[in-house]
Amino acid sequence: MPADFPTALVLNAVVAGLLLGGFYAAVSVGVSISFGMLDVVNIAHPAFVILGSYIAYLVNDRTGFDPIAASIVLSPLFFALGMLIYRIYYLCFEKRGQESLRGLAFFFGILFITEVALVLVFGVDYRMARSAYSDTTWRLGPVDFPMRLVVPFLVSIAMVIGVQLFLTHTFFGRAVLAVAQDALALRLMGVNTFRVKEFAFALSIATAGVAGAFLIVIQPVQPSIGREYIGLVFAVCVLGGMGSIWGTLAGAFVLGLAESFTSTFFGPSWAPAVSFGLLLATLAFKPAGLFGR
Amino acid sequence: MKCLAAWFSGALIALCLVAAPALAQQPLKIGFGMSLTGPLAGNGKAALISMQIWQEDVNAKGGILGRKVELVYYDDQTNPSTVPSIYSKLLDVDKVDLVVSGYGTNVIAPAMPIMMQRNMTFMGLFGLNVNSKFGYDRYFQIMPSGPEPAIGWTQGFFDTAMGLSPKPQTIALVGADAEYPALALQGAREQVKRSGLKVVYDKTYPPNTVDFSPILRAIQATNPDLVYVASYPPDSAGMIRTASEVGLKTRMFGGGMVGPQFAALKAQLGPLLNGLVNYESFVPEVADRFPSIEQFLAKYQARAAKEGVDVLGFYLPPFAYAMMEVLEQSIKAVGSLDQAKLADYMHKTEFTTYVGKVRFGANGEWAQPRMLAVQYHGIAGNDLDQWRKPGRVTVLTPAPYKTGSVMTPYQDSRK
Amino acid sequence: MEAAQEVTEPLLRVAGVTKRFGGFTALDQVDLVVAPGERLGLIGPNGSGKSTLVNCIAGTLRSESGRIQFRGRDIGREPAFKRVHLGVARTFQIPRPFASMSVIDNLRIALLYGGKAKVTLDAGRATDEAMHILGQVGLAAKADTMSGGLTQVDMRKLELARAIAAKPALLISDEAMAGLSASEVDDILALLFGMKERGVAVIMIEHVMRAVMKFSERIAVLVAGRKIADGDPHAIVANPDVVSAYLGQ
Amino acid sequence: MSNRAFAAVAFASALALIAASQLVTNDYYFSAAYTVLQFVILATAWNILGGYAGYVNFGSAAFFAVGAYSSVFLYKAAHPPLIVMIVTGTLAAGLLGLAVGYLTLRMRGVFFAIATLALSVVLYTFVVNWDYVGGARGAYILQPRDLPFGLKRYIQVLYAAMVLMAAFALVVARTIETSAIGRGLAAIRDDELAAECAGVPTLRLKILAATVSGALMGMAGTTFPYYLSYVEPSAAFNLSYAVNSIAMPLIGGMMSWLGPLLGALLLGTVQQVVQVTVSSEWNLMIVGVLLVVFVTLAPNGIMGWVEAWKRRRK
Repeated sequence: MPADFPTALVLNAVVAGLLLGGFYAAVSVGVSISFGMLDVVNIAHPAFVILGSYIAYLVNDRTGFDPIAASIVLSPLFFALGMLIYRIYYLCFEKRGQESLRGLAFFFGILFITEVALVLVFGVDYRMARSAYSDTTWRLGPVDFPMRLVVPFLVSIAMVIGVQLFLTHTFFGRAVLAVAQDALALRLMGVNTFRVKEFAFALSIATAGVAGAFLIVIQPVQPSIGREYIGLVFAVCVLGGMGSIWGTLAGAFVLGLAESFTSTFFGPSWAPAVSFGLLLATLAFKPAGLFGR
Repeated sequence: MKCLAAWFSGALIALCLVAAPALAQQPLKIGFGMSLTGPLAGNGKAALISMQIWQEDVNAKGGILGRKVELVYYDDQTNPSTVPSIYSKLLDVDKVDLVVSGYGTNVIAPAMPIMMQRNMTFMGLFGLNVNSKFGYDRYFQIMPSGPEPAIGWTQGFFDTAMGLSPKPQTIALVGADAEYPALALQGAREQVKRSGLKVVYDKTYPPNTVDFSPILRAIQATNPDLVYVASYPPDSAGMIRTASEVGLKTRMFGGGMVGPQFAALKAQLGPLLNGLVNYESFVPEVADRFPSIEQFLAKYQARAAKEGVDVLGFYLPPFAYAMMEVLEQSIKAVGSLDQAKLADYMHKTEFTTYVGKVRFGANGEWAQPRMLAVQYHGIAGNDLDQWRKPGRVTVLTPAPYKTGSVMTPYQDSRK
Repeated sequence: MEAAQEVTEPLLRVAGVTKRFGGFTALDQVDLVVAPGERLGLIGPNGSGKSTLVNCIAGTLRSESGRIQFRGRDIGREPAFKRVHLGVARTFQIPRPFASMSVIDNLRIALLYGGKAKVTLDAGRATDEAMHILGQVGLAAKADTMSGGLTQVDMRKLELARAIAAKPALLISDEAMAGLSASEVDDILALLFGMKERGVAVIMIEHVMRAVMKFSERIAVLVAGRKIADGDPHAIVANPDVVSAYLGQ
Repeated sequence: MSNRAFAAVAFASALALIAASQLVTNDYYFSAAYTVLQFVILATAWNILGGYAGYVNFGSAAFFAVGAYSSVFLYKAAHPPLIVMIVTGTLAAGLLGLAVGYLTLRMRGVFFAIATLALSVVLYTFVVNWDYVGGARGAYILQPRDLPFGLKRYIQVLYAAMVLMAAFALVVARTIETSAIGRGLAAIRDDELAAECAGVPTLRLKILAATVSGALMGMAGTTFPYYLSYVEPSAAFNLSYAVNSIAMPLIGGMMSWLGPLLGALLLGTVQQVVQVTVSSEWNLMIVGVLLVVFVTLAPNGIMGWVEAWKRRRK
């Protein structure tokens, strides 16, 4: 390799891209379920992520408990919230066979309601969670691994793999995959598709809660930050391929690496343009996405 | 279609009658829009609380011109397109006697045409370079960024840097793709031209960037003597945290970071702030130069925690209060609400306020820049009380407030 | 309709058409010829490629190779709507009505855009013509009902009505009779026979052998994407390959 | 009513509204009306592609911003009269609509929506890095001093322009809706494949709808720089344009030109009134609650209620 080739810079760019991709996967896996499999256009997914951030912050601030551990322990709370939201959505839209556009406006409403509720309860100041590893960084030769990004990366990969294993290796999980392909056929086989879809949506909100804890460990959070993530979560889900968990992971890594390399070598300001330009190209030439069915 | 206009104005008049003021002794109404939701809500709410404290103080002393002061305000949602409607409602429907601005250039500029049409005296709260295009002679701005705002804003960092020996040669400029950082970088570029430094990195990043390591590594690769950053709170936290993770080596790091002034980031970042050179508007180290500010901060801090806003209140609250003090003193001196006389008085007078002496230049900006450039040092742990009393901050410029000189390079002073 | 037809020039010529979906070959070098006004039966077991061939002719699918000519003009590259203007109309195996519109509005779309669209119809004449076609297929009474609420049978009739409204030279009827009662099959058959007087060629794809035998002047048989027989209906039925293909020896 | 008659009524009403506005001395109503009319144009324009053809455009903020920034560009380059800015901005946004129209060749349904979202992010990044129009710093656009037709304040000029543009948008929407094109688009919305096989030139119609929809959305943004007098990317690409241009046709009803008009008048006015009476976070909460309630109770919007009521009465 040429003498002045910035190996350290490239190596770090790859590591940073993967770590970022891991976080993006955690934020987007919920959308891959709700939007990819259930065709529910959940624009408010980032709002639930921010809600997860604040709950993790609350526990961390009061008890000093690790925010990510707290979010995993509290994920059943988010699961229950997800079931409630889906029940309202089902009664108002699915049952009447409304197409997903109506659900879109419904979730825009939920997004605003959640944001204002957070402002009223937590105020508008920047919150951040402190954890034991927040300030430690491992150095392996030229490459450094900030724990603030590594721990969320590891837990995120575990969560995504967990969701995938659950979907492919358990009865309920396979029912969710089936409902994604042909709800009618499932219904003919006597499966209560409402129960399956409700479970899947609740699962997607639970992942949002955990992803929220990652976010507040990585950077300070404020109620209106959720709006920035709307584009990203759908981009990752669609780029990776609708309803494919591996696809979401791949899409997240592709966007993470694209952003990291653009920021390092070209100009950080162009990172979103490169990522979303990539998405546009994929949609134009391979609408099913990288791994889509 | 015609029913549209009738119905439309009827509904609005009906609503405004409901909100019409009581017929008792006419209160003196001061109107403004303020960001109570959206990204800048943190600053908006902190400013609102400070103005409410001023209102209580003034009414306790019997109000102004014998009239009780009332604040009439609406939430502009950090969305500039709401501003023209808000200010024409304040002036035409609520018929407020005086107007002041919301927080930040984005919401001050859209109000300017309405102020100019009505020849209102208009006090601005932390607008950077707003009047340069309008050239309105009744515009005043409370942030001490000086006659050339973008230059004055960056003066402290560059004066300190050029004072180093040996003289620094190269500088890296980085900032967010947003209004304030873009203006600050413009000022920095002008300073670079004047000081003959060589720019080795000059790029911007999107405001919602999550990971800053690619940016700082690209900067480190250019091996700059100085790194000037213009950023908002989340990016500032990201930059400072990543600088320690990446082990950034440069002589001076910081400059125009919004964030470290707030309690939230002071607590979250703690020791990571050591060695950073940044701007502040007030620090306990200069408290002795502003006698009554302690009293105000006590009142503010008592309410801030409950309202979920910046607990310390060093950055914006004293200036929001001072803005109202200037108005108060001008009305009392002029003895009426005549906008022309008020503006004229404000141009001529040096005001003494909670933030010390305030004198306005021709364009309504401060006659002299007085942003403090400081360096944080000796911070241990993440508790907030260490910041309430002097000892953690060295004030570098301006000269009258200097309490020590800068420690370089950044990586050594970080320990 | 058409001026005197040269004997040799067929209405439709399909030559060497091949269509693959990934590794699966749906059509393999299929040739087919239809003369003007001819009644052709196209039969074959499920999955033999009948619908794929229809889609290739109608333009909703693009074949990898081979040529499709209509009245001597190559239409392989033409979009589907242009082929309709040239005179190729088809019905869908699974009916696809414009659900938010009434039955008569469904017809108006076909009249406005299908039948040699150059003829600009004013509202009045369009309604009469639409009612006339609806009368033919027995849907006149339901002209104003929402097409989304029709029964399966009525929807099939609407499909036929829309194809007729396009004033085609070649009408492809894709299993219009599946699941109909005997009398309804006869109504549809009578309708399709009527097309003959107007010089309109018909390709009928059915499993109802009674109807196919009665209707077809010629029958082509597709099995696993290849045409294994093409000729007189009675010879075809006796042909051992066809029988084995159907009965699956 | 024939299209010509409708156009006459629309423009007569517009002139009446402008004339009536001379009686109003209070500027607030002009500003509030400006914003509501802005949403009337945006919602009507969005509905041409979203309601008539069924292609949901997430990127309406991008079209609005193209209109706004073409005016900023012209203001800096040649300082032409307002009408020139309006026409140029509309054509520029129409070009973007044409490009989006070709997108429909490859993408349908939610993929198309996500693609328009991606397009608006890419456009946002270009504008942020385009220094001539101020980039992230923003650009100052000073309202002209000399006012035509003896109007007293520039906001009245802007109001008059928006009223005329709203009338124009409604006329264009209705003309498309009641024409063969409108029927073709409705067929595409119901079942694109069946429409193609019924002889409808689907691609051509989609491109036409996308171009007209894009152009009118851009038109809504052309006077925005003068209204705000300071334009920076996050204001022009604001989330409220994407949300409202979808929510208003949904609430009003998407089948005809009257739906978006009703939705825009209702939601737009409520937002204006709430914003200057309820002075805290509650106004954003009220918009959120209104969206949820309306979309659940009126699945086909207000027009849906009207149709159902008419059908029940017959």
